[in-house]
Amino acid sequence: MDEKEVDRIRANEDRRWRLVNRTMRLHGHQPDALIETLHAVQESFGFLDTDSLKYVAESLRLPLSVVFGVATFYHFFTLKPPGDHTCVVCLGTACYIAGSSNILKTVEEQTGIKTGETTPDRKLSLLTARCMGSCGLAPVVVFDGEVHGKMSSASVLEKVGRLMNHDD
Amino acid sequence: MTRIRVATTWLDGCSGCHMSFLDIDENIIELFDRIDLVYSPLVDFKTIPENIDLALVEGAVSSEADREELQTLRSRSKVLISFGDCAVTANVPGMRNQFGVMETLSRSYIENSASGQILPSGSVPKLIEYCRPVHEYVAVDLFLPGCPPPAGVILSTLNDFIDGRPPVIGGKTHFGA
Amino acid sequence: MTIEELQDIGKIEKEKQEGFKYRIHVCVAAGCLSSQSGLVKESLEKEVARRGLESWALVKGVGCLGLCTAGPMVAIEPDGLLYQCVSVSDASDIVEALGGSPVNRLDCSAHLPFFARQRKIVLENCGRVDPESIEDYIAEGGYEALYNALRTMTPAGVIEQITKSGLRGRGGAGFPTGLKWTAVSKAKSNVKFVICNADEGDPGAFMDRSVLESDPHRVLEGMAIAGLAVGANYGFIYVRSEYPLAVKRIRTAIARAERLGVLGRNIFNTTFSFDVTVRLGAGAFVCGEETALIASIEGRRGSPRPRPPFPSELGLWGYPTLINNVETFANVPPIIRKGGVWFASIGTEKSKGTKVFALAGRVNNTGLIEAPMGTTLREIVLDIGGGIIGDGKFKAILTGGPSGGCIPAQFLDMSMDYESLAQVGAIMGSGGLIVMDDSSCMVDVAKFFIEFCMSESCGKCVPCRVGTVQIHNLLKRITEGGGKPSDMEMLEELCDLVKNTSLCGLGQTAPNPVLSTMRYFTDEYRAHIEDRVCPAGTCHMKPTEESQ
Amino acid sequence: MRYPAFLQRISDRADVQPVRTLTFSINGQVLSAREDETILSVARENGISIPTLCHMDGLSERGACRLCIVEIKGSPKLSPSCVTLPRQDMEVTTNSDRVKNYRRKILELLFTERNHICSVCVSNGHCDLQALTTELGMTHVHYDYLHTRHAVDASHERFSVDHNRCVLCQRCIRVCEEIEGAHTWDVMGRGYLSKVISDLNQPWGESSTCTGCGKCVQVCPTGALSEKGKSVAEMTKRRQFLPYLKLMRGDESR
Repeated sequence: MDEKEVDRIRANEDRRWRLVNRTMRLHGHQPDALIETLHAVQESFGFLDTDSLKYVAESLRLPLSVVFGVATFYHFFTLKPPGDHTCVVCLGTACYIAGSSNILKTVEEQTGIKTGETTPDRKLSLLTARCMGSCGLAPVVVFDGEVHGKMSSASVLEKVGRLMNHDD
Repeated sequence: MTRIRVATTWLDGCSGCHMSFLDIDENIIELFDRIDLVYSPLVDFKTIPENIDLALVEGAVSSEADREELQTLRSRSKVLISFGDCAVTANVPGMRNQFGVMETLSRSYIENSASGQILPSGSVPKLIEYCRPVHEYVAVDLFLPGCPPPAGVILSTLNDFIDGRPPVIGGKTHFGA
Repeated sequence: MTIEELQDIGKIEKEKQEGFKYRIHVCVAAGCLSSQSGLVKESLEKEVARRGLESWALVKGVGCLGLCTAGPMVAIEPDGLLYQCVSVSDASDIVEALGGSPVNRLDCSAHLPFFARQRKIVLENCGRVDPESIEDYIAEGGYEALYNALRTMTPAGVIEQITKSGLRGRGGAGFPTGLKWTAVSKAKSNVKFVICNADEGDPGAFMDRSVLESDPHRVLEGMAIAGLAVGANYGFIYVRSEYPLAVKRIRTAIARAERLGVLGRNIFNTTFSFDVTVRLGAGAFVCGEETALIASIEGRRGSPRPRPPFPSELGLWGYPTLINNVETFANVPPIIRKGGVWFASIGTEKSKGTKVFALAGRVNNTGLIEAPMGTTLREIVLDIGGGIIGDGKFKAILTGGPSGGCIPAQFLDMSMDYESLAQVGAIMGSGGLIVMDDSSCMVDVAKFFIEFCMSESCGKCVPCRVGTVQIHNLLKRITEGGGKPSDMEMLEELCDLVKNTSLCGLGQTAPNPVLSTMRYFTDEYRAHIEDRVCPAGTCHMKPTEESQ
Repeated sequence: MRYPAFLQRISDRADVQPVRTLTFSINGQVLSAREDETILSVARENGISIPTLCHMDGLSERGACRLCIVEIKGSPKLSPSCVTLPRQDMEVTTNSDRVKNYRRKILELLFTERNHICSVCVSNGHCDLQALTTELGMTHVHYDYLHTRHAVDASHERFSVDHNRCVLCQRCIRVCEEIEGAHTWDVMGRGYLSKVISDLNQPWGESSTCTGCGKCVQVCPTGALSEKGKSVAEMTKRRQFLPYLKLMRGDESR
């Protein structure tokens, strides 16, 4: 990424870039701001694309490989654009004991996609989580950031169906 | 002196270990005064006999045929030596494991083939899913790594065995050449 | 600010609240929020307003009331009534019933033992104070401990109380907190740090989450006291990004505390300053390990490094650093307020105080509980937990998550303390308790945990990176009906290797669930391997082509 | 950015006492050492061999391969000698059956992880991993091979990287960062999915940061990094430059 490109993004008035730039500025563009900045990028754009990784590396004066290494170490970050809706099946212990792996299997069968994938029409991304801390409500499924407790395969499928038809 | 009954075989390998065996040169004359080669690709016996004292197995297990041969040999041998890297680690034949059988075969027989372009069938043993070292199927008494194990080590190991000494391999041969 | 001013804030808040004849407490912690308690609160407010009772009844959002399974929960003060599974449509009846007879259909008294058997220190404010109001916290005596520590005690005196209390790290290993604080206080450096580990990675645990969501100021106060004691002026709270509500509440709490002058520059007009910054985790269990956590705060990959040197000597950016977990810090203000001796009077000989547990799995009452150390497993599962769901039979309880062990029924009368748990091959861990009944296959559970550790391994050291994969493959094979008789021995060998040679705690404890299930449920393993049968009916046994 | 070697950081700190000397024993042999020397370096100075893989003189320590573990009397835990400092009267054992068995098993695990086929490797005969099998008496691998699939990247003009032979020791990453200062290499992912990458996981040949110095190739313990044009057993590595470079750069903290 050349300087011009960096300057262009830095001066970008886009609200999304402003959040990213603000995060870096608050941390004095120190290298330890990397994870916080990647959070900001993901919050703004939904995922981490190559250009934003380059821009962050340049701005925080970090090697490209370090930025990529960090971005792929933490499972919260994704390098792939998500679909319009997300469905996160919790596979924490309490949910697992309560049968969440079966829920996941049903959703995979129904949508034809595997964990970490997005449907071809880009409407739904299927993900798993390692515990949402809502174990009292196991099994838990998160639709578009909203936690739903005591789910069953049927209730999840119904919700997935509605999301994919966009009438929700 | 009773001559000990030795069997050798090569499963999925290149026969290089047997070649290395033959590289003991003139020592072979003295050695064969002390052993009977009762089964081997080097001699013309078609079936595996009973009461084998020592079996040398070269090559990895790649097919059902390999597996049967190995298991029969094991059941009829007192001592079995995993002979050379293919037997010990699956080595080069095992390099197909990361690709799977179909991908490996189609690469060789279809993509890179100028003519024919058909997969082998019938006349050759069917490959099993993974090519594995000998000890994953049968108990092994001694491992002789090396690609191939040097002739001297083969000779000294056999002599140790004949003389009833525990063979010492340490440092004399290693993986690779 | 003086102590009088602080107490005034509390007094005013208290009087304000007591001015209402009734206070309706609605749980707004994550568990109940996901059962729509936010809407319940809104409708209660509307209902109160519709009836023109605004000056008579107060609707207040509070932290976790504990019984997550029965959420949304609503408590009526001062009557001490508790309603469960409240929905929006119940609002009218609840307000109607104020001062009259309670709404019977929402009655929660069946769960009474759940509340009666607990003793709350860490959670004393949970379900009572509004987590977004610092005044409410102060009304309950909040920040007095910090004031006293600053004005009437020396740093050494603070550490002495912590040492006397016998408090041990609540993150899992149970290292004596006093010793840790002493080490950091003795380290020579002008710059030191305090880190609060809120990276609650154990799947099946939500203690830290609930504390942060319900009573964030308690944690801040504990951290500030720690900062004072060890000579640190900067604090970090490392929170999982999966806990957005906890992050929001702790951020709000920091801002309010700074504005009031009980955090930040010149706390209580003294020369002591203590700044707290929130840092977000990003989904890595290994970052619960202190050196990995430090690496993550520094913006790097969360790989642990060998210890020693310990963080108390060489921590964040190379400076001496104190790391304790949320619950440990939450215990600090009451210890300073009531004294180490008081705290030491609770619990067992070597495990003092109480422990917060997240009770989940196949029990009737799932939720957040706090019990004195030494409470028996039986009391926790059968009394507090209300027994097993349906006609299921208790089979085992899992403590310590992926680093812990499965405790079978024969140990139900065991006392829950650090030593007893270690004796049966489990650990206290951070406090996640998962109850299992006959429907759970122990081999499958072992596989679940090793799969977790395998994918959470940072990959730095060989035994953990490869060993966990090997263990997982063996268990996978066994649960698919392809187990070999030699597999048990191989499992033991691999577990021993990974346990003894891994670099950090993740690898060193990863084999625990496998080892403890093999120890107590050998027959179940045998059934899978020899008979190709899963007694619990969980595993789909399909003999593979290569199972010889 | 530099991630200082954590052991160096102690001596970077001005408020730490000057170095003292102490005596301790390795395998019953009483030795004297500076308190900031590692057990490994004292052992090697005294001709006591301890196997290592991720350690390399001139690079920071990682304590990750776990092959250099030793027993310390009174401690139930095994300690990596490359990052453990001796204390007065410490009794270290480097060659008990217990540690020897663990080392061999760890080495076996490494062999199961990727596809280490010595016989057809450029580094055959000059490979640290291969040499370790002899040193640790590993004649076969009694764990299952994992049969993982890895790519070969030959996009660089002069070098190539075969991830099948990588042991994730990170020597390449450290030499590139600490000596060359380019930090072209790092690790992506985690656990068994870890992989050494250049820049943003790009083909090496397209890396904008690689200077082409080849230091990574020289320090690689196996045939994972090699010079192009080298056939089986032809890849020998030169490493003498490392301590000198480190000295000349003024990085040597002592």
